[in-house]
Amino acid sequence: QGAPVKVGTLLPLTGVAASAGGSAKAAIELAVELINTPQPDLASMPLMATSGFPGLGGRPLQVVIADQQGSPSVAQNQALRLITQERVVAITNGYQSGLVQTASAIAERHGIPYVTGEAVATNLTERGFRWFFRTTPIGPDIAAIYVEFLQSARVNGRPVTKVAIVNENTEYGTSIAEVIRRTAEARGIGIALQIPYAANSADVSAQVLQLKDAQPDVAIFISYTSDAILYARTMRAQGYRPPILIGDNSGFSDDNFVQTAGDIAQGIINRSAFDPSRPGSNSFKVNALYKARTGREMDDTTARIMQGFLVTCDAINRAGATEPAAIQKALRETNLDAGQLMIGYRGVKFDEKGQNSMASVLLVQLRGREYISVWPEATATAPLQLPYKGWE
Amino acid sequence: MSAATIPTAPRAAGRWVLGVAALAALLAWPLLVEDEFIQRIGALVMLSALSASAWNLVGGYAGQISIGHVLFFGCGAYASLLGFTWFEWAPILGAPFGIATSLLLALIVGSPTLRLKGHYFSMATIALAELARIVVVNTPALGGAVGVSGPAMPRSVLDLSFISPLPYYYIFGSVLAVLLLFTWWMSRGRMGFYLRAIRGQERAARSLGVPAQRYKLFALLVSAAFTSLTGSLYAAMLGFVDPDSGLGILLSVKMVIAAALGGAGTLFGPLVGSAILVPLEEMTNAAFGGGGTGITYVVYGAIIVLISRFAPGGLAEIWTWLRARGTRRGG
Amino acid sequence: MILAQVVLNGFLVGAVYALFSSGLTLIWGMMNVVNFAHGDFVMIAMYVAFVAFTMLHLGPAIFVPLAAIMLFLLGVLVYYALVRHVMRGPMLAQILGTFGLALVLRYATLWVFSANFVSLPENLLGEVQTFAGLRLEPSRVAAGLAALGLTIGLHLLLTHTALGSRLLAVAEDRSAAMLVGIRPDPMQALAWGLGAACTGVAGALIALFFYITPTVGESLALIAFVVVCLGGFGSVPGALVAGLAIGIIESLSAFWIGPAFKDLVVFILFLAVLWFRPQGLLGKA
Amino acid sequence: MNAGPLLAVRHLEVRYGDLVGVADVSLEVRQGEVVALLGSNGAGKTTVLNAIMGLVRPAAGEVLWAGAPIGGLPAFAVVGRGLALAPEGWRLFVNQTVEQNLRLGATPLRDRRREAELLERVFAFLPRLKERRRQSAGTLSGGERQMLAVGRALMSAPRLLLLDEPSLGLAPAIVEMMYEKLAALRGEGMTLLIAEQSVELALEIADRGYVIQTGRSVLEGPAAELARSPEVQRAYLGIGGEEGAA
Amino acid sequence: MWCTAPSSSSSAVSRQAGWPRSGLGCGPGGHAVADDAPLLEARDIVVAFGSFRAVDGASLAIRKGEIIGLIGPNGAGKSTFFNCLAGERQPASGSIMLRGRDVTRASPEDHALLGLARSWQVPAVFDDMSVHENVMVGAFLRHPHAAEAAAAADQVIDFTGLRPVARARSGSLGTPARKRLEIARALATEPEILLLDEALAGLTPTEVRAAIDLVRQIHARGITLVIVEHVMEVILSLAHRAVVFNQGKVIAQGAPRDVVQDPGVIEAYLGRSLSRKPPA
Ligand SMILES: Nc1ncnc2c1ncn2[C@@H]1O[C@H](COP(=O)(O)OP(=O)(O)OP(=O)(O)O)[C@@H](O)[C@H]1O
Ligand SMILES: Nc1ncnc2c1ncn2[C@@H]1O[C@H](COP(=O)(O)OP(=O)(O)OP(=O)(O)O)[C@@H](O)[C@H]1O
Ligand SMILES: [Mg+2]
Ligand SMILES: [Mg+2]
Repeated sequence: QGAPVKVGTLLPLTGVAASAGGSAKAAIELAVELINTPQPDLASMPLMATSGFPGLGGRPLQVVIADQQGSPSVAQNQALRLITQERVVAITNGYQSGLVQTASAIAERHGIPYVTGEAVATNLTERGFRWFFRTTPIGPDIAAIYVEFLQSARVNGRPVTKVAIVNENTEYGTSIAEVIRRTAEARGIGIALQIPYAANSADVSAQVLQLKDAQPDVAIFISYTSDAILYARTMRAQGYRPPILIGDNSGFSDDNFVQTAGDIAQGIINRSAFDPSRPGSNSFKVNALYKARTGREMDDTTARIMQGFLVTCDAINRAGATEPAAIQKALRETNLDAGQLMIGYRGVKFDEKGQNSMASVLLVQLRGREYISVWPEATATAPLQLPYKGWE
Repeated sequence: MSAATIPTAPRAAGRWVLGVAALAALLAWPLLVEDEFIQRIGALVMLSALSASAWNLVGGYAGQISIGHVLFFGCGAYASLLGFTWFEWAPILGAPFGIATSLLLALIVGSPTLRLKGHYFSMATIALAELARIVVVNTPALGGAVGVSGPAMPRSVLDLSFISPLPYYYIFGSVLAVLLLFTWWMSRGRMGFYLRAIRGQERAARSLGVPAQRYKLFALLVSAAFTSLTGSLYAAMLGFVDPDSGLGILLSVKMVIAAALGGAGTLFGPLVGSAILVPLEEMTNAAFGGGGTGITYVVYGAIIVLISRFAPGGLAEIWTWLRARGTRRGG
Repeated sequence: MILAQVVLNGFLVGAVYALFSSGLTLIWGMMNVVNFAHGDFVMIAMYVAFVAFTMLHLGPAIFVPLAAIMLFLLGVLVYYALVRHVMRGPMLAQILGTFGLALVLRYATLWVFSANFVSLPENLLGEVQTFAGLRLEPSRVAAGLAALGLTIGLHLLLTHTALGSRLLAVAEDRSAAMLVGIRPDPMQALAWGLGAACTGVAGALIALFFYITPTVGESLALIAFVVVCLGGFGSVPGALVAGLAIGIIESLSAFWIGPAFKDLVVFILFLAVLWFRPQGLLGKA
Repeated sequence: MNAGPLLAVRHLEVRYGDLVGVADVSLEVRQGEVVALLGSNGAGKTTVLNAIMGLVRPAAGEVLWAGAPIGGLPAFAVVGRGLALAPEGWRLFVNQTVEQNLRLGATPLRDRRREAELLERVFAFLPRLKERRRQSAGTLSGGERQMLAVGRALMSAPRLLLLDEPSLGLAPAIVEMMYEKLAALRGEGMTLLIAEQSVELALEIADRGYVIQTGRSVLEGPAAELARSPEVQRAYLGIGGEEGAA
Repeated sequence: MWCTAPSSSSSAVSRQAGWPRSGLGCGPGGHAVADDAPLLEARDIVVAFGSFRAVDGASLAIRKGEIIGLIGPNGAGKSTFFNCLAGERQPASGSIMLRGRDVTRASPEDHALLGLARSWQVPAVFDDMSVHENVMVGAFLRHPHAAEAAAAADQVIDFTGLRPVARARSGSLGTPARKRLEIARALATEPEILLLDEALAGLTPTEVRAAIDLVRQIHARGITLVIVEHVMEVILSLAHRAVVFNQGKVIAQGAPRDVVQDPGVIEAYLGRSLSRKPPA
């Protein structure tokens, strides 16, 4: 057995992103339980069949979760605390890209591996850091799948021409909107209308009316949960339904959205890497365990966070030691295939910048209170249904 | 009344001894503590004390409760990091530009807002800070919503990128010392009297020839300059600023809270307030944050509530009270 | 047509702004106390509505008054436990105390209910109605009517009744009020109770069409402060006028200029108004 | 009740923090009397009146109202028993109108219907207030404020009216008129305790008087006697002994 | 001309024979009437609150070295007029010249700088400061350095007899002491002209006497004074010229002893008592 191996995780447990942080925390705790107890059911994933870290003589895993409070400064303080006081061997996640940036800078200075599972800002892996790794797909991956989908989609039998993007104007919404716009325009699809708005608004009806006025073929929303809920409600109140409605990940994949507004957003299309709808898959099983624990579905963000954490643990195990350098080396050598993951990436393999080169995305559609994968057709569990239904 | 007749010499000497001891303790303790996290909290206390003391010039001494000081803080932070982004300067070299921008902004916004009384002034300052935040969010050249970063890897000492928190502690501490010296000098001279008079009865003060507007503006300028410098130091240490962390209202509120807690309008109030608030915040977060239940803020908030409940005048009130008791016993 | 809908939406949102600002302006005007916890009072009221609906299966006809009563009690409690003592100190102490209170309320709620978003069914007051091509949500209309009713009621209370006069007297000079035979503590507790009760009505009505989460008050509070200041601190009709104005301006500027800039427009106008009327629209000089 | 005095203050001591505001003051006011409280600046007159009213807490000593102790009761309770004070510094509600101020003065009345009647009486008493009834108290002139303070105290129809320097800031004609009317009130059974800097005036209207000096009672007696007392003449009237005798 | 005023009503003077130095009238300030241009001159001042004209075309010229007594019934507009003179309020119409400069729209602080100081009828001391500090605020106008200001304040405090309370928090003072402090604070600005709005109210007759002496000493320093006072003794014994306000207008002015005999003034202001009381 031996002393537990400590891994730190930074999450937003208070502040506006607390809801996402809470879900992620439950997933991380689930991951710890799965690693520390044998899970024959999940044997295809590393560390699941055994208990603790076999590579470290069966030492158990202990996670130290710290609240970054949505502040770059607190994120840094907590990273430092995890390193110097808790003596963690690696730090994972962090959530908002800006916070990941400051927290990982501390890890870099102290020579501790930092793995993020969900921060998408492209520049994070452009800093020349040697201790920084990222498992999630990033902007260009995301944009690519949307644009491919838009190229193939038909509205009333004709190709999509008019696309509108509504994005919240903080880092997440701005960067995703920007990369979609660039990719789309490069492939000959113009963005007819882009409406940036301030997140956490008290009222979003003006945006909805603008869309209603402009009548786009496709409306893409990039929002956090609170606004996502308001959009669904306001669209219903204003009686607006675009032929195709896309809600990008974050707010729309949040189970809170599905629970509170899912019934009036039927048929909304979402980008995800996590498709728990196929029985027998790792995703399905992990989701079932998560649901048993929390009573909620695991959403994509949470799943990516959990995957990032699991990848870190796998590397520690393979390192066979808790020295940071050994873990760093093991991370560099990571080579997981799709079957070893709980999420729909093609695999996990880091490039020289620390970015997972095998990350990928798929599109899912809301049916009832579940997202079903519908695109690309090769991996779809069900056919795509258009147009967008909303509340009927 | 009887207090006035007590010979003051021994007390003054006592005060000197106390002061030197306190200074020595402030200089030495980080060297005695090995824990970097604790040392970093020390540095953050200094940083918070710096902004709160700068705020204190306007909010405490002049009695103009600004809740928009983050505007100046943001100027400093952004100037530092934009200097790097645009010209690859070491962040701290942007500080003078941040100060210059802050002074300009203070000059422009000061004269109209300082006319406002009480809560109206507070709200106007909030509105200004929010305006700045919204403008920055919507201006890609200023980093937009994404924010701006400093050098990812330190290039020279000038980047002020240290692994140990100690250098930060001493840098922030020396700037704080300069600010406190200025405050002390100011409070004993004409400006200090004038500001207190304005705070008490502006009309009466003006009738005594106090150019209230001019003095308030001057206090605002000095305050803005130091707040901006604090922002630059913050940015140099953190290497990142975005509209929320550099221009968000919460930061303004924290300056006010730190000063109010220790005693606004007193020399050491902001330092004392920061020395309580910052560790309290970090400790509660360290102790309870990982639980994800929000108990961090319940405890943190409750302690603030209790302090305001039992010492509404700030902890300086308790100090005065203790001293009064002390002299009564002694006398 | 769209424009008419934009204005109508702005009007209804403005009414909601006025509604949740009325409690703040009342407490502010009658006690000269800044309640930084105001947004969190709204949030508590939303949870009262939520709990009443989902656990006790009570309809809006019951949970709105229930929220008013609960918040009244909360206001009275907060007054006796905190505000009464804090008022001895300078204005900064109020900022300190109510800011701490805000954190306690917000995160105690998070503790109990978790950070998850919840909501009430959107059709509790009936389906969306269409009049002359304009779509009206009953819940927003109800909130608008309540705003109007509360504003008029509070205004009459303050300006036309002996009770109002006494409430104001205590606010102005506590010991002088005692000197004319007014017991100040019950009066101020009543003022807090009333202000909080208004907030309770507001929160319960907003819960009908908004999401509910422990941090929801944060985003609403700033608007409330701007509304109250623009209207003139302590002026209940001012809050109504300012709320409606802000709602409509926001809606129009969001539609025309873009939603990212609506706050910009509001704040610029706000500062412009203060330039010409440093005491707010309907405030006393 | 007819036996004892209406109001008795015994060995009153009031402290402001470490400072002694009043050290030892005793006085009595009997039903229907007019009593003057004299003393120089800072002697403690205001403090005595405030202590009686419960605006400051006595540190020692007794305040008896119709035999029952009221020392240390809060002001609203004291007012409820039939005392009213027109305080130093007026303490008006400057954001409310003259009429609202007056009506607030009637708060202790059990019988609301009397409010209108009292209002008319005060308006008759101080007609200037009627002219200015809709004006906010904060815009009144100094003298008008003084009138309002007295008027407001009268609005509770007190059994004992305490006046702290009621002639302060009033034009001579108004002072004269007010004192005449106060005399009339006394005829209606109201009892008066007046702290007054115009010693001459006060002793003219009062039955008895008390003199306090640096917080201690030093002299008491019928008003006429006090007026003749050389000490009072020297200390407060500035009249040399021989002239006073003349 | 005004120097002769007190002696012209010698009968009234005799009534106060017992009071030291009363009726002296023309103080040492008398030397200063060198040039005839008024030090402070207000012309046709009008201040209106809605339809109510608180000051309704009042004019007043004050020459250097004068002591002017401003009297009039309550609400006559004296304080409002004062506020105009001090730059606190801007008249709706009319003009004010101070030392030959038009100061109608000048700020209060400019007035102070030009040598005009005033006290407030509703005392406005800085409650949180000690008496000494209050006075220092005034002294800083002419002495920028703290030590000099403190010394100047000390002098003023001794001069005005505030020494015993110099260290007390001014919030703890009673009304009369606050008024005294107001005088001290105004004096500390080393004014040329001092406006006192009922600064001597609330004093016992003995204290009034002392205060009159104080005002005389102030005058002796070459300071021109305008005083509003309802205590007639002050006006009679101090003022070179009495100006009577009623309903916003100057209804009479002249030597105090003449003015108090004026039936109009008696009617509007004095009431019967003064006229009823026969001179001893
Ligand atoms: N709030 C206070 N804090 C401290 N000391 C006070 C306070 N109020 C009064 N005093 C002191 O108490 C003493 C008595 O004051 P008080 O006002 O009762 O006198 P007074 O006889 O009314 O005089 P005046 O003629 O000035 O009105 C004075 O020495 C005064 O300075
Ligand atoms: N804002 C206002 N609205 C209406 N009337 C006002 C306003 N301000 C002042 N007044 C009135 O103007 C008149 C002049 O007041 P002012 O203070 O000048 O009188 P005063 O001569 O100084 O009287 P006193 O001797 O009583 O101090 C008063 O009757 C007052 O009520
Ligand atoms: Mg007194
Ligand atoms: Mg006046």
